[in-house]
Amino acid sequence: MQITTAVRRGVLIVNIAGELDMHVADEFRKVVDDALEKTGVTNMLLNLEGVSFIDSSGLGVILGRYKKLNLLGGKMGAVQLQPQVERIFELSGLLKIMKLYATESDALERV
Amino acid sequence: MQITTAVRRGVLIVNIAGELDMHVADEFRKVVDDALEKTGVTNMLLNLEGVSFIDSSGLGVILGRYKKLNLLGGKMGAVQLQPQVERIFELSGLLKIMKLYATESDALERV
Amino acid sequence: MAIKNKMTMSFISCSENVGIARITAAAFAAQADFTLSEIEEIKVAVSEAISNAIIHGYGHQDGQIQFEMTLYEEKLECLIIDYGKGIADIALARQPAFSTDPERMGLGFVFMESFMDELDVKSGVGQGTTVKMGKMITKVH
Amino acid sequence: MAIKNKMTMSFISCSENVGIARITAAAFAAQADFTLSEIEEIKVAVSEAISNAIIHGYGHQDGQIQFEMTLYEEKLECLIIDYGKGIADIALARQPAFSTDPERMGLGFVFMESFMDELDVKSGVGQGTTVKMGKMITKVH
Ligand SMILES: Nc1ncnc2c1ncn2[C@@H]1O[C@H](COP(=O)(O)OP(=O)(O)O)[C@@H](O)[C@H]1O
Ligand SMILES: Nc1ncnc2c1ncn2[C@@H]1O[C@H](COP(=O)(O)OP(=O)(O)O)[C@@H](O)[C@H]1O
Repeated sequence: MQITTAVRRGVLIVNIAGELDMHVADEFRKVVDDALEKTGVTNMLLNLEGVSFIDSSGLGVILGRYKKLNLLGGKMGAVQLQPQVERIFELSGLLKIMKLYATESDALERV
Repeated sequence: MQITTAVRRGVLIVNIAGELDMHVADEFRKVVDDALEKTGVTNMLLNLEGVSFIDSSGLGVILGRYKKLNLLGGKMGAVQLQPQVERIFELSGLLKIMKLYATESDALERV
Repeated sequence: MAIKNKMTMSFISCSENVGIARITAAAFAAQADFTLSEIEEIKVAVSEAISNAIIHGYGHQDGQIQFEMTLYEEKLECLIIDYGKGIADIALARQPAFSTDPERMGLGFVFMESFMDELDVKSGVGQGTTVKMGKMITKVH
Repeated sequence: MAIKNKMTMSFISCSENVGIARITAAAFAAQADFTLSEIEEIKVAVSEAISNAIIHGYGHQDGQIQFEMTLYEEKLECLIIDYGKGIADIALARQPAFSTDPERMGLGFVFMESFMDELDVKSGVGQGTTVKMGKMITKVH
């Protein structure tokens, strides 16, 4: 897994590539939590273009970050989901609480 | 494995994609031998652009076709080898008897 | 049912092996007439069952996991076996959103059930867990 | 030498499984600090050893093959075991261009030797063959 973070227009953009399973879940959580703490930002956008696989362990970390931001009044969205990843999001019910956007700039304009 | 054959300028062009190991060796042999018989052509050019893996079983079939054509006075060449495939060709000594070309048209001009 | 192919893997319960087993499962499934999206489904189901063995069965401690794949004419069967702590109440464990770990979503069995055609769980406390999943091969594409 | 990871596969001797084992070997090797070209080398060596078990060990008849991978700090070890017909003269069999099959090139052992750092063959006529190969992990990239 590769993960990079950046802040644009007050939103933490998290770019992940690889397979989001239990093996990488801890590192993913750590990197995102560190970045949230360091930047003090409360809105987050996941770019999942490079994520070719996700299971319930990967979803769990995403939901955990969502809950954390929610407590702080922040929002979370995701862009560029591959079809199999979107299907997992849908099945899990995560789409009821989290918005999907087509592109990063699209998301930044609407968040 | 996918394999297609065509005749251009009196040369049988064989296009292979996939992993050339013992599992596909028999089919590869059969398709090529059928095409040689049907067309009566004695010069052959292998386009290996789509071959991501080859081992001694794959090489064996290629050498077998070379020997067959050689008896008929024909020639054999190959184009567009991926680096790992070229390395196997080199190690096996096959490059001493078979020419490599950069592109199909290049090969057709020189054969 | 005649067996067309069979492969058994056995590995230590570390998280690296979830991905390796998943890749092997995809390669094994690819010899049958599954669509790409069906292979993705098999990968998720296998990933959930093996992750459960590591997380719940062995509590992230050292243990051995066995993963069997059998290909029949009309279906693929996967068996995931651990010799860990076992499940006290299988019906409860299989309920959506149920998890004994507050950090987890309780979706593992939901995904296994959604993505496979058959799911059978056998378990005994202190004796480990065996998850059997079957996916039918539909030859209509 | 402490074991970092270990995986054992056992499968029937059909040619489909050569590719599946190769993919698994590549995924297993990828967790170590191997370059892509080193992983290609491992794939070829594993492919040769397993093909030999199917072709020579079992003469294309039904049999069982065991494939073990062990990752140590400084090397990857692969064991390929068959319970087939065995090799009468190992030194002769390992010679370049030697093959008991006129259709084959006799390059299997040559490739195993070229692409791995260690090769050890144990065999008994009627008792099967065990090929052990090691590849060192050089941390210099
Ligand atoms: N292999 C196993 N060994 C022991 N307990 C298990 C095993 N698999 C599942 N369980 C139990 O079943 C519960 C539900 O599993 P699951 O639906 O996969 O959700 P989750 O993994 O998110 O907890 C787990 O929380 C655990 O208590
Ligand atoms: N697993 C095996 N069981 C029995 N014989 C084997 C086995 N592996 C190799 N051999 C013998 O060693 C010879 C040389 O093997 P190899 O170098 O791989 O070349 P090839 O496979 O092209 O014959 C084979 O022809 C065969 O007689």
